[in-house]
Amino acid sequence: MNRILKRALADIRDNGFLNAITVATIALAILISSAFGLFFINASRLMTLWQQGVRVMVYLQPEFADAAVEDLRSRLEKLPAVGKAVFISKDDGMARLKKQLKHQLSLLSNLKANPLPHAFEVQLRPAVRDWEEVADLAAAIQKLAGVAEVEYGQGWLDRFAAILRLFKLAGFGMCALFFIATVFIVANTTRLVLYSRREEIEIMRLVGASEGFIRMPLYLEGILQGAIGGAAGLAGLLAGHLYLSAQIDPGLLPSQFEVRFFPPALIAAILGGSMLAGCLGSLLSLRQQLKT
Amino acid sequence: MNRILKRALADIRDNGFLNAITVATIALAILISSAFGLFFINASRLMTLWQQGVRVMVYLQPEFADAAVEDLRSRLEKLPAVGKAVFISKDDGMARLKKQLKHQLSLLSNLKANPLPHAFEVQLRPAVRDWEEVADLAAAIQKLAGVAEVEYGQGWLDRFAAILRLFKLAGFGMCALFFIATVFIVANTTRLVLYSRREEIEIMRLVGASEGFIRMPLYLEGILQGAIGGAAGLAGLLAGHLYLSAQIDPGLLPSQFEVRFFPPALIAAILGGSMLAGCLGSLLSLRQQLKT
Amino acid sequence: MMAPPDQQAIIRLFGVHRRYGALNALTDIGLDIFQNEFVFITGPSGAGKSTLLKLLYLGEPASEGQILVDGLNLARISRKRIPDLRRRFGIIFQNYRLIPTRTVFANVSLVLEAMGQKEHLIRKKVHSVLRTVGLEDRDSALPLTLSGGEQQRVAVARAIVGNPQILLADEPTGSLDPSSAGVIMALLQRYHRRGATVIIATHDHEMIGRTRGRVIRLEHGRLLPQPTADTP
Amino acid sequence: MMAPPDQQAIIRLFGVHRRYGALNALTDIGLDIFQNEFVFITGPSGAGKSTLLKLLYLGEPASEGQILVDGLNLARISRKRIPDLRRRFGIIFQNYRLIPTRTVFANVSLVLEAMGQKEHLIRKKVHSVLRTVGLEDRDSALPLTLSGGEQQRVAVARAIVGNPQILLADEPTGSLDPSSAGVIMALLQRYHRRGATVIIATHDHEMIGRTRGRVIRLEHGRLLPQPTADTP
Ligand SMILES: Nc1ncnc2c1ncn2[C@@H]1O[C@H](COP(=O)(O)OP(=O)(O)OP(=O)(O)O)[C@@H](O)[C@H]1O
Ligand SMILES: Nc1ncnc2c1ncn2[C@@H]1O[C@H](COP(=O)(O)OP(=O)(O)OP(=O)(O)O)[C@@H](O)[C@H]1O
Ligand SMILES: [Mg+2]
Ligand SMILES: [Mg+2]
Repeated sequence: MNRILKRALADIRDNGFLNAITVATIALAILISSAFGLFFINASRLMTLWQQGVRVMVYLQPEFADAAVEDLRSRLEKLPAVGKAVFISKDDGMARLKKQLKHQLSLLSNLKANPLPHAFEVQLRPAVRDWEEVADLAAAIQKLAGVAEVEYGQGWLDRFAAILRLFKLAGFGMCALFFIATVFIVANTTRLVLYSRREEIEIMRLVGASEGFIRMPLYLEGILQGAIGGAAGLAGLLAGHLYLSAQIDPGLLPSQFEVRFFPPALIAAILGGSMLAGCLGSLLSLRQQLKT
Repeated sequence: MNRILKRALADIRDNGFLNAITVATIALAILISSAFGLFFINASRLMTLWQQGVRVMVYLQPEFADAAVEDLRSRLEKLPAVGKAVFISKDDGMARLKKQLKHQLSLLSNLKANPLPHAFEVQLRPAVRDWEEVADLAAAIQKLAGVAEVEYGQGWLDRFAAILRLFKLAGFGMCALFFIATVFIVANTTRLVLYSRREEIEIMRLVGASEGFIRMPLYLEGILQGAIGGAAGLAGLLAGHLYLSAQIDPGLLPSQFEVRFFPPALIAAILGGSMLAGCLGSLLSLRQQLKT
Repeated sequence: MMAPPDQQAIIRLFGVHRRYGALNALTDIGLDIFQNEFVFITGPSGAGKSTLLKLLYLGEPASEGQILVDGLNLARISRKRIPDLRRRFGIIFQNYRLIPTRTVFANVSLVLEAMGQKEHLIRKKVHSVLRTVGLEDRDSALPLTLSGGEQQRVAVARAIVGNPQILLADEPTGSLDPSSAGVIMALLQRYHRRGATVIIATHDHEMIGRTRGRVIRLEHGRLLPQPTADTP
Repeated sequence: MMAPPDQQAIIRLFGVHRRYGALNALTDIGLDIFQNEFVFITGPSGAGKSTLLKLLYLGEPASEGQILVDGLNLARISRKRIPDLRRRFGIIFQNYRLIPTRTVFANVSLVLEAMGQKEHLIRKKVHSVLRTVGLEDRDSALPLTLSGGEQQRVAVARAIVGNPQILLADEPTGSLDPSSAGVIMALLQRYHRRGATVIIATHDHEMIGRTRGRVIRLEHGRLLPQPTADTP
């Protein structure tokens, strides 16, 4: 193994130009596909967060006793999907309504008593992703004692959810496409390199080198190139990411949201993919050369 | 010229493998960068349309005479930013309000008379893109006789606009990055190919061929490869686009919206870029070979 | 040096043909080459000398006929055994076939590395063989920076460094001046005396005249009837 | 064939050196070669024969000294004029340097195409020159499918097809059997009689002996004092 590594390194040194080009191509290909991946991941996290910003309003029965409020709150907050439940008394509700209906205030001026019910505004946990989960939650809340009605999902949010689904669909499709294309580009590059070295490989075969002896260092080289190119691509992306994140006015984004880089596991996966792609190209190329 | 083309074609035939790999790499690189471009263009068109879906509500003064409605409508519709103005009488308004306040209906049950004003719902022209234009329009409407108040831009839409701006910023940046990376990948591939053909080029120089004689067919070859690869990449994208567009449930999208392919000018620009990239790689490679 | 009948044939060809499309490079070759023979293959340009050598190390397959090398039937050998076969040979190719991106040292040591020999042994052997061909001071040069004759000597060094059983030399002195050629021929003869079988394809009638060995003549891909054997 | 003093020197070297790092491939070469001379350059392997030829067609620059070719000072020539210079030469390279991806025909016609000649003329000339070297039926073969001697003959064909003023031949018959070599030498002599200057680097003393011409000897990069000129 040590010997193979040594030969691979000597080979990289002897073929400087080819290696530089290969690594640069891998870096660029990884950069663009993972730039999209990163963009997509952040955008969809942002949108999910938005969707989670959806409150579920729980209206209580008119005869609900003020004393039971704390009890209901704790029962709400015990539900797994619920993050926080904020009590909104009938007076708070009226204040909000007045703000909301500022052009129809005359409506409210004739009222003698406040006809609004008490309510809870329920915020969801970040883990809640699907509309169906929200619906399930609403059904569960509906069954609690003292609850008159549960309201969630305004019209625009429904529309938003549909678009989010579409966005995610296209995004996942494109992520897959991009990574496949990257693998092919990297593999093509390695094939080109080994094509330009086919005479050398042929000579090694003629002097009695076994396939393993010939291929192992080349595979290792492909893996090293994939690792270096992939790391360079990711480093470039990280730099761009840090620069751009610093440019973003934090006021534009929901406060819970921060633009994030890939988690370590994904970074490892990308590097692994890039190493595999480098090796794959060598494999295809050497197979092809054997056939002719 | 005819001769150069002939030599370029003969050369493509004689170097089948190299050409196939080059064209495939160009096709893939163009495919991924223009896939992102297309995605971005459609997504941002969709979001713009959404933003444009924003209505401007125009509340009229209580003493506004029913007879003057048509006059005001025509004055509204003469404003350049306005697409259509829909009259909403105080009764229509009450009906909408009842639907909106279904949990607070008791509020409305005590009303003796309808206290709501007449209103116009103003829809904007598709050309209106910016938030500022909407604000300008609102100011203009405010000045019209009989208008009590103009309302637009609910909170969530403001937030949405900010995110849209961010999305567009990231999107344009990435489009640029992707196309630059594509140019480099294509150029790298051409360089690799000419590297593996440097002996041949050296021989041509030694037998007295001028630089022009050597280079012209190679440049032309790069251009042809760029054209074919670019066209193949775009064709693949178009196929994917048609397939995916057919998959999308039209109910999910605003009715005015249809997923579109690139306009012809952009297609031409992408092909041009890809041809240029193919040629650029040859140029760099031949320059470099002269130096050594 | 007609081999005595009790000696073992290390290479046997039976009715071997090699065709390239319509072109018959070799036609119906039947031939035995014995252990420790010294054989010249000669004939005009395009006669099939190099092709005949290529068939022996499976540089190309025969179109028809049987070839046995040290008992191995080349038509039946599995792809995995080919390196084994080739290690029995040391080959000096007509166009040298040195690896242009590797130094002289690396080109020669490649053979021993492929055999899995120890690094310090490799270094010793390679330096010794480079000294024999007169290139001890060019070990770190790239092949393309060498003169034609120097490249040819590197090819000779690579062929003998692994101490092969059979040496195939395709025009091994074509680029050499008479005195260097003499040195190389002396080297090949010494190698032969150590027990190896040596097969040389050459045009150089002078060299053939000066050296003891069986002469096989090819013309248009056919063996010419052998002249009376010139026994040592 | 020492040139008469009134004849014009087409190639002149003054104090030319060529160094590769510490290695002196050529040292202080002063030499005149006259129009229509037939010159042999000889010397042992690594003496600097190929290097000397390379300097003439600017395959490499001299490290020091002046070289004039037909009045052109090679040290001062602009990059754009180099193709012009090279078209005065027909060159047979020691390692042939054929383009492996192009057919024999395309390899030879390249020279004429680069000169901008008409297609039908090119076809006629190439076929005629391939006939002269005995390869008329291999015009659509790729170089690597040719035997060594056949490749060398393609190289000869390519060198003469453009009808150059000066022919540089580096070991032009090294891979050829005596009879093919004779054909090629006769060709070069015919070419010389048509008025060209011919410079041949070779080890083949037999060939030198058989042919009239000036012999220039190199050793370790230095010119040896010329023996008494063997005038025709
Ligand atoms: N791969 C190939 N494809 C087609 N023809 C070939 C191939 N290899 C050899 N030939 C032809 O077979 C014939 C014999 O070739 P070979 O190389 O054996 O000749 P040779 O005797 O070695 O000649 P030389 O002395 O010139 O090296 C030649 O005519 C050659 O053109
Ligand atoms: N590019 C180069 N870099 C370093 N050394 C070189 C280079 N080219 C030639 N040499 C060295 O210069 C010397 C002369 O080489 P040259 O090719 O001129 O020899 P030659 O007389 O043609 O020999 P041969 O008969 O073997 O072809 C040799 O020792 C060679 O190794
Ligand atoms: Mg041969
Ligand atoms: Mg030489």
